[in-house]
Amino acid sequence: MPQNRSDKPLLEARDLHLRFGGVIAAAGINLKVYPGEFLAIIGPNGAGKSTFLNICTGYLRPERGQVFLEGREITGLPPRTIANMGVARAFQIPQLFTDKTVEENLLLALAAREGFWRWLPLRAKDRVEEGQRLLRALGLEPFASFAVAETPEGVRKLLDVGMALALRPKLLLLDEPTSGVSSEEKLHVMDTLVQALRAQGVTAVFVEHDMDVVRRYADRVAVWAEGKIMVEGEPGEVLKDPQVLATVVGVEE
Amino acid sequence: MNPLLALFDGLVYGSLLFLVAVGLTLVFGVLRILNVAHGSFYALGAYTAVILGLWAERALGSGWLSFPALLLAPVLVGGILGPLIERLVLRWAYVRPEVLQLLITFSLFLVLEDLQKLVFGVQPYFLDRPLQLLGAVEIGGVPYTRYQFLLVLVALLVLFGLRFLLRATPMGKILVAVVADREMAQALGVNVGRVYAVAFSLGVGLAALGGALASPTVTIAPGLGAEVIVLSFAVVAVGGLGQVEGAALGALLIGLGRSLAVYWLPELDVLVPYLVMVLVLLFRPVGLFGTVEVRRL
Amino acid sequence: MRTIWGIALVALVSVALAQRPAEIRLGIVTFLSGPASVFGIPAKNAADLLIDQWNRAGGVSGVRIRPIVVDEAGGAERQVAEFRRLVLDEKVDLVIGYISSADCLAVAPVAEELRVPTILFDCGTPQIFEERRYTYVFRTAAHAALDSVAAALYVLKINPDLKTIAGINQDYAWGRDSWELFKAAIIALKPDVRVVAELWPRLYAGEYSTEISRLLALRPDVVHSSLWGGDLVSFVRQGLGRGLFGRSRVVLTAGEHMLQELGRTLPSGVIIGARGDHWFLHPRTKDDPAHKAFVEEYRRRFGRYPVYPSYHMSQALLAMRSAYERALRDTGGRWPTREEFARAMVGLEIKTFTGTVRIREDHQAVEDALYGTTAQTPQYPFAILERMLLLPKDLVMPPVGVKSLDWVRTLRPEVLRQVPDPR
Amino acid sequence: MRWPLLLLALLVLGILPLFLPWLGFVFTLALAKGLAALGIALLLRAGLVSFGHGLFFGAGAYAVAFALREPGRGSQEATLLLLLALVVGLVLGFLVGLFVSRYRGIFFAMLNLAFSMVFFALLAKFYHWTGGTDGLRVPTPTVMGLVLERNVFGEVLFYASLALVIGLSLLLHTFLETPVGKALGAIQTNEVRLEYLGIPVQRVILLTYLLSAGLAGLGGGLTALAVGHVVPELAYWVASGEFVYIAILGGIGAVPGPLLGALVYELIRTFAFKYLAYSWQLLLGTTMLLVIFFAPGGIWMLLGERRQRVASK
Repeated sequence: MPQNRSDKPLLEARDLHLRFGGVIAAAGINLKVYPGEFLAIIGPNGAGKSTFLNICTGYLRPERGQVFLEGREITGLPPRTIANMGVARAFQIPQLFTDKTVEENLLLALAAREGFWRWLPLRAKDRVEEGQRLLRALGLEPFASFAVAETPEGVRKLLDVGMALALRPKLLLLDEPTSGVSSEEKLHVMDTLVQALRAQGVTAVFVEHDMDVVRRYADRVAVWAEGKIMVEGEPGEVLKDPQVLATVVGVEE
Repeated sequence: MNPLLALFDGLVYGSLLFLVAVGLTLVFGVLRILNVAHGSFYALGAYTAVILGLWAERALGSGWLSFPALLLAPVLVGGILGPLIERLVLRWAYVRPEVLQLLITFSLFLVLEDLQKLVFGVQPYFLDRPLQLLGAVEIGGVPYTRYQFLLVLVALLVLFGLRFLLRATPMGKILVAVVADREMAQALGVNVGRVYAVAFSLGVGLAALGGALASPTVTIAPGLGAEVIVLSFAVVAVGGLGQVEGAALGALLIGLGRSLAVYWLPELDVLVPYLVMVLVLLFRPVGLFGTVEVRRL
Repeated sequence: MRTIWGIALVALVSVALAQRPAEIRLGIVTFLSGPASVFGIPAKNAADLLIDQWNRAGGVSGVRIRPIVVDEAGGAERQVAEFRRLVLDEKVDLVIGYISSADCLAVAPVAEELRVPTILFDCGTPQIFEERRYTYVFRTAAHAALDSVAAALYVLKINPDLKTIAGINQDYAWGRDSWELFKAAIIALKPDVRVVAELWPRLYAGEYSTEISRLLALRPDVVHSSLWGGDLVSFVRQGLGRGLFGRSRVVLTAGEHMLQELGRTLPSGVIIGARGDHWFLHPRTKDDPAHKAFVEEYRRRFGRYPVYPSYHMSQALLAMRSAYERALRDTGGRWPTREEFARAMVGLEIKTFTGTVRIREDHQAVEDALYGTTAQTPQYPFAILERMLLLPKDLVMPPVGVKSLDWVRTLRPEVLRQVPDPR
Repeated sequence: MRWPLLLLALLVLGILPLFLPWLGFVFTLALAKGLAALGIALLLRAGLVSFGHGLFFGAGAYAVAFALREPGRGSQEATLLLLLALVVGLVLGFLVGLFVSRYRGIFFAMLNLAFSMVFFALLAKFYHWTGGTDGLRVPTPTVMGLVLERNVFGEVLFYASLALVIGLSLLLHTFLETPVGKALGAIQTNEVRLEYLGIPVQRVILLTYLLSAGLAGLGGGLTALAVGHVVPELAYWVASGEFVYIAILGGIGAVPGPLLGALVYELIRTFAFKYLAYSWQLLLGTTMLLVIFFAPGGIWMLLGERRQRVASK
């Protein structure tokens, strides 16, 4: 998906700094995300990748630096305000409502987008229909009435993402969408996911460890190490750069 | 009215409050259970201390024996009732959601109240031998019983004793570990079941100690336990749940608050514990020493 | 001739008996649990004792009494539910009960609604008959005005040049009423007296060291307190340990019921009230045969001497018995309806174990007041009363239709001259 | 299976007082407590336990008592008085809710307890207005303008309470189907995700707290009218504990749970008071322990199918 540098970035992080005790999570992060693109963030474990997502979604407040969404500053706003501005998040460990079924989790997400405070049942006709469409898109239809606790990891991962999609976000932040999913399922999950995102024209930033997934699905990749962006660019070139291979991946085959 | 008296009275009342409440905060710290039945163990400690004291005086003829009776009672109550109740009732409570744990100890309180009445009857008991033997001393023109000084001393002993136990002894370190992270401690092979039994028994023993030490001054009659519960909640909430030092500060704050009220605004006397609790909780909901548990994503 | 009269008499008696109910179902409500059981149990004991005695002698006017006892615990809401159950489910003919003022005030209107004669035997709130008129509700004991006014009169008799007073009362209605009335009485009788401290510990606080420090520092001539039960014992023992009784003269308006509990520890010189003239060594009636029998039987069965709640219960039962007898006379032998029983209660003058009680037309009883000072003697293992003062009813109780506080404020120093010296 | 059983229970509840009049009074008190327990059950669904709802119960009751002392026709009308109790509960619930809705778990419970104990102490302290621990008398109000004999009023009050409770139960049942109602369970299992979905959790809790306070206020108002007297003990922490007890006894799984819990609770208490004069607390304590350990879903769950609908943590 080519994207031209000329239009304004959808999300911009400027000079972010954050430390947890001794660990440096961000030491001057500058990153731009352009509308419609899939940006992958790779880097060694504990480098601060997830922290970046938490800062952008308002869960953590940076010590220094700002975050802009479509040019407007959103640093420090609470997660629900940022979510209502069109930024959705999916989690490395699926964050689901374990007291409800798969379908109810999705319906609650749909209700959150529209009609939450109205005195109408959650299972209103139009909402259920939209839910069915989304379940089909994610291939979760057979699991609709399952209690969340009784479903396999892959299903929970997709549901987690599905709930973020239900918000029809402008920007989706994914934290290792394929972690904990068996290798055969990995491609199936990513295909289903990317197809749904492309269909809605959603910009996505995802933290990822699996280089195949990065090569296959990312338009651009940013390498995060010791709290800085080492290098940015097309996956093809970046993943050939020996320095990247050494720090991020260890010696590839 | 020289303010020194108000401070000393506040310290004495605070010491008693600390002795009453420290067991509650210890049990919460380790077991994450707010033990509503804490008041019943306080009352049982008081009843046992008085019965032992009276028996010792009659059978062995010396009033001084009532002092060891004050210390033996908590050991008996904590040693026998603690493990028994932890095994029979609390063992099932750990897995239950928080609200059910509260209700389990609330029901336990109801059961113990009636058992106490069946065992000890309804007529009031008291044994003030310890009070009389120590006599009184005058400060700033106002006589105080030496027993009140003893209370302050014992409270300090218990505070530093617990700090030493928790920080320096192996058992204490394990207790602190379980408080910090129950799952991790279990993963490292700590027999959390046994730790719970020890911690709960220690908590029950401390409650009984509070009752025993208060017994020479108060009258032991039905309903003694109920009054102490809400008061110790206030002390523990102000100090920060699970924090022994917090309980000490909470007790001191409420103790001083009450004595200031009695000296300058007697009308506020009955409101002080709850006003202090509301004020502190509003500005520091986890209490003065409490820590906020952040949800890990 | 004789036989005709004999037959007529037998017929008359059998007719009268025929209409007698099988039993008088009597509801008795008193505290069997909680701190106030220190009043409730002695009251229940007195009821058990008298009802057994009367039933063995054929009951009241030939009808046995069947007591149904209920624990007064649970608060006003629970007691209203229990009262309804007693009346509608247990079908009681009459209820004697209620120590807590809140329960008295809550149950009285329900008694009117269900039209069941109810005798309040102990609660001390002055308001109940001052604010409203009842047809079925009576109280056979005096209220807080008696205890406070009598205390004031006694204190001023003992210490005519009294200068300063202080009060330590539980922060609830009974404590507030007692102190308000005592303060008003003292100031009305001796306007130059100064109030140095009014302390309000929590009900059931049980811990008074801070209050005692304040009283010790202020050294008031007299300390007034309406504390009762475990709180009273705790306060006395904490005060004793620090010489409070040496520095001030302490007045315990409800002290009588705890004398046996305090035993030898209570020093001499403490002023004790008995909420009426209820003292087993009553100066006038301690040798009265009925009183002596009651005290002996009570001590034999329960191992202790009767205390004022026991006497209050006995007064209620004696009033009930006299009312039945009076009503039977009025109806010419037919068993009285509840309304007839209620009418018979009004204006009743009965002899109690310690004196006499009269039930006025506002259904409030008036009785003499007894105050004394403690003295430790070899005969008894607890303090008894000496320098006793018996104050007649109308000197210590407000007349019908006058609010207690207003009446107390009308007292003048001259009243003191009508008061005999304690002997 | 449960719904026909519910209808049967309602029938019995309606008919029985005609034969046993004193039971009518006990049922009225049970329904009043049931309303408060319903409010507690709403909060329990969100994992929030309040040991302080005696504050709203007491406030509703005292509002009715104070209003009845004012001259003027409006202040004597039962329907307006109940409305007043509801409004007082809602307003106080909003004010207290602003603070407590920020806290969770034990802190939520403690803060509620502290507020209610301050209110209880104030009720007992301001003796000249509230009658202190003696409380206040609540004379019989008019109903729809009619002046009723006290016992007739008692029966009317019972059937009015029954109708009110049924109406409110249906209302609550629909509320629990709305997104906000469904979100309650989600607050307990994963509050952070709700925030990430853009839902202002604190406002959801505040609304639920408001509803529960209104229900408790209304329950207090009903109790005041039924008993005819109000005392500070209505706001004591043990009374608040009773509502939690009732909610768990009945089961918070469905709306009828707490109401059933209230009826069973009042019957146990009456039974215990009658036969176990000395150890009624023992009976209540053991009953609750048995329910918690062997029927965590409460009586309502026992009646239904065995499947544990509320997943325990």
